[in-house]
Amino acid sequence: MSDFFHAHSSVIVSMVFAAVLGLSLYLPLMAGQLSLASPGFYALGGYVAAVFSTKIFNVASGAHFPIPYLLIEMIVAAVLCGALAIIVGIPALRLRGIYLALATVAFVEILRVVSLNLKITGGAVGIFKIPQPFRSTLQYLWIALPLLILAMAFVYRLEKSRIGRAFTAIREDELAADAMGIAPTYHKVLAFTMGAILAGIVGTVSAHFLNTWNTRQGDFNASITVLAIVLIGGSRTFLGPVLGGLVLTALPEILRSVADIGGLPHWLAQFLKDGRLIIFGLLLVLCTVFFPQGIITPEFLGRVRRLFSRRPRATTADEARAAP
Amino acid sequence: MSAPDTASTPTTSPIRQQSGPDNAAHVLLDLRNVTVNYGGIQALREINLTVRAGEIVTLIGANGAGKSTTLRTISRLINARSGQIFYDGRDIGSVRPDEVVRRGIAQCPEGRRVLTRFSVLDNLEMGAYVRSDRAEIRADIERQFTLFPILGERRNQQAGTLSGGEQQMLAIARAVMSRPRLLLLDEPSLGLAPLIVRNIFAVIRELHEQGVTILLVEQNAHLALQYADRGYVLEAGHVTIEGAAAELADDERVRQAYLG
Amino acid sequence: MKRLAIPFLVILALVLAACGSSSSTATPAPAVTKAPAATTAASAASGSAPVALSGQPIPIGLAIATTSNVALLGEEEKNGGLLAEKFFNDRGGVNGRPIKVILQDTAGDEQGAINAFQSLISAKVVGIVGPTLSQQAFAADPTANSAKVPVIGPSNTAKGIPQIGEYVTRVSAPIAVVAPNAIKQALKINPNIKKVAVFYAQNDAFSVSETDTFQTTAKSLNLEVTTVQKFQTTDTDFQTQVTNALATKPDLAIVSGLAADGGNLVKQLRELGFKGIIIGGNGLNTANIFPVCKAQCDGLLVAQAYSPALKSDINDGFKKVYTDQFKKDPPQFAAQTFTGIQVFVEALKSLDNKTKIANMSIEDLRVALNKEVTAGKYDTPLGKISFDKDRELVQNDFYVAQIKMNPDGATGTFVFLS
Amino acid sequence: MAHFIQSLLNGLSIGSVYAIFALGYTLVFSILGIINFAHGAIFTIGAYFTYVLTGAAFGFNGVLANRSLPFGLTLVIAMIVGSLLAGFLSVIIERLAFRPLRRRGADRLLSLVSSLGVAIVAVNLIQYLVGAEIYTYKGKITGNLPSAVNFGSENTPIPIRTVQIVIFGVSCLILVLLTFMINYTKIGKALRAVSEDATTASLLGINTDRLIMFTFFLSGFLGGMAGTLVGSSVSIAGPYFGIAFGLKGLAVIVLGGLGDIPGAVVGGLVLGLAEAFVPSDYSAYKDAVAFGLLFVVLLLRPQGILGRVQVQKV
Amino acid sequence: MTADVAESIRADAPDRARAVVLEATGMTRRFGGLVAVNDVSFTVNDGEVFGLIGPNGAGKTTLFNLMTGLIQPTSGRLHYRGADITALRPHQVAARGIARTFQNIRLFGNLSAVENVMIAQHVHTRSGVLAGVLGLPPAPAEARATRKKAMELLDLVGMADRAETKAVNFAYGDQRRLEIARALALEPHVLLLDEPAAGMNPSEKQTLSGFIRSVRERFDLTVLLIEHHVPLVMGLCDRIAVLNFGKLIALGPPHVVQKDPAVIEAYLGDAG
Repeated sequence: MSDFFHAHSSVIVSMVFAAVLGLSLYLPLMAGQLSLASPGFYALGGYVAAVFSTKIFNVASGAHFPIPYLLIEMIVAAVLCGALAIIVGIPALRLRGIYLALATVAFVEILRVVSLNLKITGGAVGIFKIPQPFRSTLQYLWIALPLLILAMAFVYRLEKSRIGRAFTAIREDELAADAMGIAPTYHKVLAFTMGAILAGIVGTVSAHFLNTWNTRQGDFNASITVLAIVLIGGSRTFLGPVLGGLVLTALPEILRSVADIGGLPHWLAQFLKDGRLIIFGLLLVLCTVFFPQGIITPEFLGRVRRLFSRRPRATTADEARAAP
Repeated sequence: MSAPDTASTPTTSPIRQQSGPDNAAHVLLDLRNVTVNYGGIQALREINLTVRAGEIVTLIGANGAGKSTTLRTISRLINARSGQIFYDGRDIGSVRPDEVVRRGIAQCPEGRRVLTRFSVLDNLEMGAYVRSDRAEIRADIERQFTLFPILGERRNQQAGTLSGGEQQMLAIARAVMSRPRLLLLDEPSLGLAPLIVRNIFAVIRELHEQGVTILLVEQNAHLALQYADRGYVLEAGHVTIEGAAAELADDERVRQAYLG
Repeated sequence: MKRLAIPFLVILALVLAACGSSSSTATPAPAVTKAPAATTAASAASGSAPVALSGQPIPIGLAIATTSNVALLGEEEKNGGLLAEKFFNDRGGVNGRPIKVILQDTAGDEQGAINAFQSLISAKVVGIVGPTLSQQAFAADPTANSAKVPVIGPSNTAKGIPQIGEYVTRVSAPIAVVAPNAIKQALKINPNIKKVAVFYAQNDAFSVSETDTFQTTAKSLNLEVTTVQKFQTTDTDFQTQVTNALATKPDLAIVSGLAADGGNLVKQLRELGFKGIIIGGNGLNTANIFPVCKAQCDGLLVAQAYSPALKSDINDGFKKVYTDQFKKDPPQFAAQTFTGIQVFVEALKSLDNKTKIANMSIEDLRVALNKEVTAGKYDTPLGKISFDKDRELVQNDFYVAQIKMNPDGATGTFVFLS
Repeated sequence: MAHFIQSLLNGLSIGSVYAIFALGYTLVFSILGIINFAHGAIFTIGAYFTYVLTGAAFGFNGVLANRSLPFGLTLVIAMIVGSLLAGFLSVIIERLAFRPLRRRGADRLLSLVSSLGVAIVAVNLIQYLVGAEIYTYKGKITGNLPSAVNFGSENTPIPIRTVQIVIFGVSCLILVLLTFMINYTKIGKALRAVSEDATTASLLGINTDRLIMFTFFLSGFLGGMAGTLVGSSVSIAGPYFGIAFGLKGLAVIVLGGLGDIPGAVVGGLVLGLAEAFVPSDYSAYKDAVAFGLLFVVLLLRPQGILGRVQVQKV
Repeated sequence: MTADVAESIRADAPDRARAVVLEATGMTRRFGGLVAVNDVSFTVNDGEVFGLIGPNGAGKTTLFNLMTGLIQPTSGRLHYRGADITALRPHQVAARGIARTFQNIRLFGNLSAVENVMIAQHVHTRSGVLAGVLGLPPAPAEARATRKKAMELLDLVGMADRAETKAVNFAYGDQRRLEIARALALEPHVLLLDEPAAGMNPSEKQTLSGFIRSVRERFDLTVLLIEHHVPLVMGLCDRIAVLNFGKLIALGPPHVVQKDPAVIEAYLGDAG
C-alpha cells in the first residue's frame, strides 16, 4: 500500500492542490461572482516562492529548505495576492456573469505576458532549482493536507457566519441583498480577495513541489481547468470543488494505469494509452450532461444525510415493534 | 361602454372563418385537471377550463393567482405536472410550442413582448411565420394597418420605440397574423391609459366578431366581464368560481374575492 | 436518466480506481524487482524475480510529450526512441539481453512530466530518457535525481540542466558552438552582409538562449543588429514583425523558433519580399518546416546539432531504419532520443562486462549505470560524444546545412555545408 | 507615413484572421448566449477535412498514417465540401453536448465545460488519427497571383500577403452575406427573433430547436471555411491549430459585443490594429496590450464597441 | 422647503405625527423616451401609513426603487429626516432604516426562512470574517442573538414552525409574509411594502391589514404601501397618493381621494 502511495505521490499531492485551487474559485462564487482569476494569483504565489527561495533566502544547495521560510513565503504571497485582488477586484467586480469571467481571463493573460518579459521571473525558462523543504514528494502532504483541511474548515465555517450569509444573499439575489443593507461591492471584493489569497498560497507550495516555476503555470487553460473542477464537482457546496479537484486531477492518471492492466486486447490497451485524453474529454461531456448541477449538490447531501439519520430511527422502530 | 371606434373597423375580415352554425357548441379548448409546479411551488392546482368555439372566455384573478401560468401551459411553454390539454379534440400536452401555433392557437403574451429591434412591419411578418402564402400575408398585414391605423403610420419604425399602447396593439396584431382559431390574450390592458384600453377592447370585440375564439386573461375584472361570454376566477392557482360573465359581474363572491 | 446516472458514475469511478490501483499495487514492495506491469505479457509470466533474470528485457523509460501542443516534437522523439529499442535488440541488446522501452506521456506541462517520471520509476526502469521541454526537465528531473535514477535529456537545451543533480545529463547541446559557424557561412556566401534582423520566440526557453548566442556572434563579427523582433511559438501571423524588420533593410535574417512558427516566419519573410539570406536556429532543423514554407524554405541556412549527412556506421544504420519506416531523413529530435537510448544501452553493456548486472538490485544498478553513463565515450548518430566532469555533453560535430527544396515544393533535403 | 500605412494594413491583415475566426463563434453566442469552446476545434477539423478532400495523404504518425482518399478535389471545391462537413459535425456536437444541457435547464456556464470536453476530445482524436504533424494544402487558394501585393513604391515597399487580402475579402463578404441573411430572409429574421426573445419566438411558431441546429450548422460551416483559409495562409500547425485562436477569438467577440455579428468583424480588426500599432520595441507586450484593451473595454463598454446599452430591469 | 427642513429637525419632538420623515422633491426618472416617474413631490409624516395607488405601469414601483436607491433619479431630491439620501446606494439607504419588500418577491430562494431573516440583520451585527470562522467574540453571541431575533420575527408572521424550510418552497402568501419578516429584521423606521396583499385571498387580506397595523404600533414604524386592493388601502392608510403615467394626480386622506374625479377616471377606469 505504501508502495502505491509512493508511486503516485505526485498525483496525490497535486490532487490536493487542485482541490484547494477549486476552493479558491468557489470563494468568489459563494458571493455569486464567476472569476477565473485563480490561476493568475496561483502563478503570482508561485513566483513569490520561486524568487524568495532562490534569490533572497540563502539555502545551501542540497540542504532542506526550512519550513518557517516556506511559511514566510506563504504570508508574503497572501499579502501580495490580496493587495492585487483588491486593486483588480474593485473595478472588475462591477461586471456580471460571463463579462466578469472574461475580464479575469484578460487579467490572467496580462499577468502571463508581463512575467514572460520580466527579468526577475526568468522569462520563458522561468525559475528553477527551487529548494525542497521535504525529503520525498509524499511529504508534501504534510503541508497540502492541512492546507486543504483548513481551507475546507474555513469555507464551511464561513458559510455559516455573518459574512458567509451575506455572500450567499448576494449570490441568491444581489439586488435584494443590497436592499437588505448588504454592501455588494465590499462583499464581492472580500470574497474575491480571499479566493486570491488562497490561490496564492497554493501557488507558493506548488512552486516548491514542481521544483520550477514559469509562465505556463497560470494561463487560460488553467483557468478553464479550474472552472471545470468547480462545475463538474458542483458549485453550490464547497464539497463540490474539492471532489472535482480530486477527481479531475486523478482521472487522466487513472486512465494512464487502466491501459496497463493485463489481459486487455492489444488494440484496446493501445487506444487507452494513446487516447486517454479522448476518454477524459468524453467523460467531461458526460458529466455535464448527466450532472448538470455538478456531482455533489445540496440536494444530494441532504439525501445522504437522511440516509444516515433514517437508519437508527428505523432500528428503534423495529425494536419498538419487537418489544411488546 | 361606447360603440367601437368607427375608424378602427376593418373593411374585410383577416380571420379564418368558422364553418357551420353549430360552432358555438363545439369545445375548442379543454383543460382537464391540469396541475403545474413552477419555481418549487404549486402554481396551478387541478384546473378545469373549457373554451367553446366562438366564445370570449375570461380568466380573472389577482396578481400571482396563476392566470399567466395557465396561458403559458396551454402554449406549451411550461409542462403540466399532471392533467391533459385538449385542443380541437386532440391532446396537445406534449407537442412543441411552435406546433401549438401551427395548429391554430396564438398567444399575445403579458408585457407585450414585441420584438423591439424589429420594425413594425417585420414584427407582423414574424407573426405569420407559420404561413407561407406570401400574397395573403401581405394582404393580412394591410388589414392590420386598417384595424390599427397608427401601426400603419409607423410601419417602418423600430417596435422598441413605440409607446406602450402601440406596442400592445402591435402584439395583438402580430398574434392575429398567424390566423389563429384561438387567441390567448394576456393582460392586454396592462399599464395603458383608459382611453387606449377602451380602444384595444374594441378591437378585441372586432376580432371576435370576425370569428376568433378568445381566452382573455385580465386583472381588470370589470372590463373583462363586460366583454366576455363566460368567466373563471382563479385564486392561488385554483378555479374558485366559474359562470356566465354577466352573472359573475354581479356575483357577491366575485366582488368579495376580487373587487372587494 | 438521472437516476441511472449516479450509480453509473459511482461504478465507473470505482472500477477506474480499482483498475488504477491494482495495476500499481500489483507489485508489492520487495527490494528485488520484477519487470514492470507495463511490459504486459512479459510481466504476467514473471514472479517476483530479481531485476535482471537473464532473458527478461531491461526496462528503459521514455518520458516525452506525445500529447499537448508540443506533441510535434514528442512524436519525433517517440519514433526515435522506439526505433532504438528495435535497433539495439536486433544487435543483441545488452550482451544478449533485450531492452524494453517503456513510453509514458508527459503531456505539455510540468505536472505531467513529474507524473510520468514517477510512473516510470515505480515501473523499475533502469534510467529515463526525457522529458521533451527544458521547463519540464527542471520539474521532473529532481524527482529522478532524488530517487537515484539516471536521466538523459533528449532535447533539453536550457542552461543549468546537468546542474539539477548528479543523476541528470543530456545529449542535447546548447547551440553556442554552431551559431558562429552559421553566420560565418552566411558571410561566405555573401561577404557584403552588414545589417542583421533578429527574430526569436520569446516564450520558448530554447530560442531565448539561442538568440543570445546569435546576437553576440553577429556583433563580434561587426554586423549591425538593426532590429530584434519577438514573437510567441503560438503566433501564426508575422506580418508586423516582418514589415518592421524589412523597414530597416537588413541583409540577413536570423530566426530562432520552432518548426511551425519558424517556418511561417521564413515563408512570410520571403512572401513579403525579403531577398537576403535567412539563418534558422536549431529549432528549424526538422523536415517539418518543409510543408510550412515549401519552396520558400529553399536556401535557408540551418544550424544543426544533428545532420543526417554525417557519415558513420551508426548514423548510416540509424538513417536506414528510419527512412525505411518513415520515408524521410530522420529529424534531430529523433536522433537525439535514439542517442539517449544508445547511451544507456552501451553503458549497460560496459557495466555488465565489469559486474554482471543480472546479480544487481535495481537500486545498485541505477547508481552504477549513472556512473557508467557519464564515464563513457559514444559513437552516435550525433557524432562522437562524451560527458565532462559536470556531466555536460561534449559533442564534437556541429553542422550548418542549407535547405534544397525539390521542384515539387513539398519535399527537400538538408545539404551539409561544413 | 509609410510606416503608418504599413501598420494600418498589417492591422487589417491580422485582424481579418481574428474576424473570420470569430464570426462563427459569435453567431452561436447570439442565439444561445453561450461561449462554444469547441469552435476552435471545428475550425481545426474543417481545415483537416479540406486537406483530406484534396486527396492528400497523411504523414507517418497516428492511426491513419499514409492514408489518403482515392480521389482528390480542387482546393476551392474541397474547402466548400469540407466546410459543409464541419457544419454537420457542429450540428452533431450540438445534439450531443449542448441540447441535453438545455433540456435539463442547466446553467449556461456549464456549456463552457461540455464544449471544453468536446474540444479535448477533438484535439486528441485528431492527434490519435493523424498525428501532430504540420500539413499544408497542395494548391494555393490565391491561384497564380503573386504572393504579396505592394501598396507602396519600389523604394518604400508596403507589402501585404495576397492570401491575407483574400481572407480580408472573404471576411467582408461573409459579413455582408450574413447581414443580408439575418435582416432580409425569413430564417434570418427567425434567428434574430430567437436571439432577442426565445420564448416569444416560440409563441410565433418558430421551432427554436431546429433554428439552433441551423445556427450551429452555419457556425460550423463558417468555422471550417475559416480554418481552411487560415490554414492556407499559415499551414495547419497540428491539432491545436484552432485552439490557439480561441483566446484571441474570445477577446474579439467581447470587443465587438458578445453575439454581435458586425461586431465580430469590427472587434477583430480593432484588435489587429491595436496589435499592429504596438511600437516595435514593446512588441513583447503585444498580447498584454490586446488583453489590456479587452479589460478596459469590458469596464467601460461591456456591451462591446458597437453594442447597444440595455436597461437593466429592476 | 425651509419650513419642511425645520419640521424635520423637530423629528424627535413629542408631536410626532407632524414630523416629516421622507420628503421627495421633483423626483423624475426617464427610461429612454419613457418618463416613468414625472416630477413627483410629496412628504411622508412620522408614524403614518401612506398609500400609493395607481394603475399598472403608473410608476409606483419605480418610485419605490428611486426611494430605496435601486435606481437613481434623472432629477429631483429625496430627504430622509432632513438628510439628502438621493445618491445613496441601496444598502446605505437600508442601513439608515428604510426597509422594503418587492412586488415580485425577492427572497433568497435557496435559503431557509430563518436564514432569510437572519441575513437582514447584517447591518446590526459586526463580526468579521475571522471572528465568524474562528468563533471568536462577538460572533457566537451575535449568531445566537441573530437567530433568536429571526425566530421571534418568524413567530410574529406565524411561520416559526417552518423556519428551516427553503424559501422557494413556500406558497405565495407565505412568501409575502416572510418577506415582511425579513424587512422587519432590518429594524427599520420606514417600511415600504410593494403590493403586500397580491396573491392573497380575502380573509388573508383582512389578516394582513390587521397585521400591518399591529406591526406599525409595535415597531413604531412609518409605512408606505403600494396596493391595488382598494378596500385594503382605504381602510388602512392615513393618506393616499395616486400616480398615473408617472405623475402625482392626487394626494390626501382616503375619503377625499376616493371622490377625486381624476382618480376615478385614471384608476378605476371603466369600472368607475
